[in-house]
Amino acid sequence: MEKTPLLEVKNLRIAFDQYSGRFSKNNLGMIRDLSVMVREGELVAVVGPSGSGKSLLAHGILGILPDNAEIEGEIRFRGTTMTQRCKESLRGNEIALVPQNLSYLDPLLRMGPQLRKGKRDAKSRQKTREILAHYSLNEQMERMYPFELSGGMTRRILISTALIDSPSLVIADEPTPGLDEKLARRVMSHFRAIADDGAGILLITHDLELALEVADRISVIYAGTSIEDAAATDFLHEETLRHPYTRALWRAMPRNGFRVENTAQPCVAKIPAGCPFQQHCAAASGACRREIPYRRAGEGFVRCIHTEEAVAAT
Amino acid sequence: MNVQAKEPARRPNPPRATPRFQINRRQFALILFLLAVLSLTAVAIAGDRCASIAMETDFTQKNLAPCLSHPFGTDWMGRDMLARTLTGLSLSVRLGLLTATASAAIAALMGSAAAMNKTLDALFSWLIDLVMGVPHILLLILISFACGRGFRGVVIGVTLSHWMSLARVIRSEVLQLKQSAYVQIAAKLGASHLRIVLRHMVPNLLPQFLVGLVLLFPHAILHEASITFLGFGLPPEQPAVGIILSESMQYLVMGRWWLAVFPGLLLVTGVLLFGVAGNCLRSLTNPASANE
Amino acid sequence: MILEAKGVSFRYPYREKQILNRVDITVASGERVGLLAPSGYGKTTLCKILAGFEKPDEGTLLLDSQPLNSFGRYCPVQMIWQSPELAVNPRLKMHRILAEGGRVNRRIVKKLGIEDAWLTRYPAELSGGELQRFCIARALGEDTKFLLADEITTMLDLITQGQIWEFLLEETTLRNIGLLVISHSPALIGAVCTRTQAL
Amino acid sequence: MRFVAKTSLRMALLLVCVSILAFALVSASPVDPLGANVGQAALGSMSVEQIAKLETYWGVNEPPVRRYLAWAGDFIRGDMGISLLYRRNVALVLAEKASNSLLLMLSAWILSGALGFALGIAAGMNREKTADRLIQGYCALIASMPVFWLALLLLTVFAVLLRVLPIGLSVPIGMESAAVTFADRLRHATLPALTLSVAGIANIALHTREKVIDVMSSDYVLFAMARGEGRRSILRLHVLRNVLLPAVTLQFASISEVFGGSVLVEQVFSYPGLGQTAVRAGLGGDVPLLMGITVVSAIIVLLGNLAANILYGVIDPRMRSGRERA
Repeated sequence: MEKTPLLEVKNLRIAFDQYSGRFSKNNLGMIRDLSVMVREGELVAVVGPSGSGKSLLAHGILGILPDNAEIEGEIRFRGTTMTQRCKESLRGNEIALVPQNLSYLDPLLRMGPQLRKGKRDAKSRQKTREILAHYSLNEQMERMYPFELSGGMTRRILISTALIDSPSLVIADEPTPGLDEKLARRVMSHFRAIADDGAGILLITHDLELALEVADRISVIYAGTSIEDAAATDFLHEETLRHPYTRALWRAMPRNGFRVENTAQPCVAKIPAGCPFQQHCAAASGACRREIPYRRAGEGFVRCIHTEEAVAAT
Repeated sequence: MNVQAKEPARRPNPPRATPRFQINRRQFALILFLLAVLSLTAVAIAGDRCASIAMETDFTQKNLAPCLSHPFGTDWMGRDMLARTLTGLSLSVRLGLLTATASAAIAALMGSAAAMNKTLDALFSWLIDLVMGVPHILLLILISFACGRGFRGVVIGVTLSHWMSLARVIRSEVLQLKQSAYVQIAAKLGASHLRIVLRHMVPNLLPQFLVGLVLLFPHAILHEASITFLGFGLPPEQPAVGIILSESMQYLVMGRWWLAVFPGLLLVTGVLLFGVAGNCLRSLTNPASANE
Repeated sequence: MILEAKGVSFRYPYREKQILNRVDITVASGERVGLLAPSGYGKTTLCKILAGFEKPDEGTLLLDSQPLNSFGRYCPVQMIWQSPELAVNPRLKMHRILAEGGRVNRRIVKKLGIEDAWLTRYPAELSGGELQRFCIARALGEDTKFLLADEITTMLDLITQGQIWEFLLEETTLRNIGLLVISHSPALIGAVCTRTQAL
Repeated sequence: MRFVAKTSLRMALLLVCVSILAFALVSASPVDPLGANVGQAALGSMSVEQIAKLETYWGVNEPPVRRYLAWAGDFIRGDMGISLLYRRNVALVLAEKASNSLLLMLSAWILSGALGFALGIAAGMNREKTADRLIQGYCALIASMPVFWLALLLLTVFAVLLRVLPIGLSVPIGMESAAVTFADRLRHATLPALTLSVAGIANIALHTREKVIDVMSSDYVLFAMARGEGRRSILRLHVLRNVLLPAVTLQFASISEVFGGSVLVEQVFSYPGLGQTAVRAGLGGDVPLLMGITVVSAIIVLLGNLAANILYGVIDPRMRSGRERA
């Protein structure tokens, strides 16, 4: 009934050792409890406020976290648990990353070899030409250095870097910051097209409005914790959303009236136990301070004890 | 610490070291810094105290290899090499203090002046290129020659030939600060010139300047020793490390290796200590890991 | 009061591209003007010129028919920058950064949702959204007559965005401050501004 | 092309300024050229006319500006004056000494550059591991060591204790210059060149290490890892590419250091090169020779800087197009 799960992330936790005072250190959990799933041909957007640890999710899946990071939880690809070695063998062929901006390209390497990762064989050359043609970029592009690219070209090139490997999972990390609306929409449509061709896409963004236009499902993160996973269609009405933070997010969208309430995330060192949103939630009670499971609700998931489904279950 | 990272969130920057050593790294740096400063002070004082012993000649005790009563041996006039070396090193440390401080002061002045005015800036970069155009040692020889050699020549030479790189750092730092949004905003918010300098410029420059100053010491000391070794620096009657090593040359062939090895070793240790102190200071004031 | 720029042209030294070419713009007190243009059209540069950070190559900039620098040291036209991280001195604690704006009204601090605990922290310990609140509070000193908002919420999540705009609408109406809003989001400008101008 | 011409012009102007500076310095010297070269005793026994004749020869009574112009005019015509110590034309003395030094400096420059670069790469790629710590320790030690002391140590070990290499000079003592073979010269240059190389490695290695670490922590290497590139591919494709240019540039800019080191090393090994001659000229008050050496070494240093600037300006694609646009 459902398409096969391509990527499953369960109860992911990523923490850092960092200096908190001039001479003392502590361990900070940037991602506390994150779960997300991507199926084949599906475009899932992971949406959350700034500083909710979204980019770390991408780095965690690809195994490129810095040395002082600790990672716990389970990441499965096509049903098998991914070890660091497994990540290393999968990245760059089964799983590809679309980076944020130009700084992710080697400034002294021409685009052709850069796209092919230095390979020189005829097959990779052919593939490069095909992909450039697909994004209506001409062959002269191969001779260019990154700094010579214009804004629109850059976006297409960054996406091309991922497609050269024909991956089955594409992770896009904030692919549209600072772009004007027209260009951002076009980038999003490229991702939709890739998903329609059968690959799974994990889109990491803070732009909910843009994500809603192309995504199949939205996974909402707050203070490093997954709080809701819902179909994009659930965002048509406030009532079909389950978590109070998601609802606040919905009300804040310009098209839904731009109404706002204080939802500032607690500082990472001071996130309360239980629901991270309890400080701003009208319905918060003592029970919210206990551990709250991420449970199935309709087509998606939610981490709240106040939703109707949850109430009905108890 | 920078936990609620800026958007676009990327890898949190500092610290990148391996976790094993991290717990104590900061404290370790502080302790090391204090130790280095302490031992250098000790050398400076000890050397001053042994100045008279260093000059004592005793021909019954000449050319002794290292032994218990003379750990560094004695020279052809029976002078105790440990005392001579300590006195020499103490002189080096104090000379280094004097010249490095003077040089750093020049650097601060030149660097900030260049950052404030375009004409001065052109002049400044020309001057740097000019001074760097002559090989360092040759410049020292020329200045020493101009001053008729001796103590004055060394001090002036070392002072005038070490300010360039720090001045460049200060210049670019001041330029960057001047361009920075927060300094410009402060001006629009009505802050006076003095207030901007005191509140925004100085606190940002001071750590850089101090680190630069401490890291000037080793260079100053080494160049003082070198120029003295060549015969342009301090007069031969002075127990300076350069003199000691220069004198040792003629006895090396006779196998009196201790005359060169120990004094040099002590000098290297002293210079290393300054380097350690500077690097510790740098890691303590490093903006990438400071203030959190 | 009226803030007006007439025939403003600008290009950065050593760069060929003319960033601004004879641009006219007027903002009156109490007005909220939206400036809508794609990236790279010199919106930020225009903002910097209006706030006196840059001098135009040609054209004039007048506030009530007088040059901007005739209003004393505190500039009555204040700009809020796109990235708050760059707009604050990383070595100052937040309460001192706030104090840079002179006497900042308690009401403003409260309304912006600035928590007391934030005041004793350094900028690196706050998120972009939190920092931006400080920058806004700082720019709203007693003598501020015009406020220029250059993409001030682009990098922020929807809820923080909404909060900030709600506050700005209320405050500028209360004090009859003229507001220039720069954004590439038509939805935002439509929701906030009384008038739009294209560049 | 215009860039190269502009840079060259600047270097030429700098050279003129260097010569003025050097001339000002030697002119300011209280060392009396007559006293230093003829000797006080000889001077005392001379007649007033003789002294006056010598004074005109040394140009004692002329204003410094006139003296400088006269010197510069001669210099451009290829006449650098007569060395007081060697009683020969300065140009000839310099040519002979420079040929000795060239062997020394060039081999040390290339060796230290290549080794330093390799060590820097090794250290940067193995950051915080044993190899890195060893290399860093070595560099810190060498950087804290006076070059002449290192020379003394090597001399003691290899020439005095082990007796495998000669103590000094560029040729065996007492041998006819015709009988000196290239192998002899090589043997005598080995220790000084080794000392210079060992000392020169630290700077380039530390600099390269910093650059490698910068590159390795850059977004584009992170992305390369995300694309499944292995360490070898990252080294070949990204690290070498981004590190080589700054390293070569630094090496060209550090010719001044090599020269400075050679002055000290030649002194220790009594190697008759430019460096030792500079010391003798300085100690002996040989103004024409000192001026000659200063200008020649400034030419070498400035050519190095020129090469560094051109390398950066011509090779780096970003600089290239930045200039075209400017």
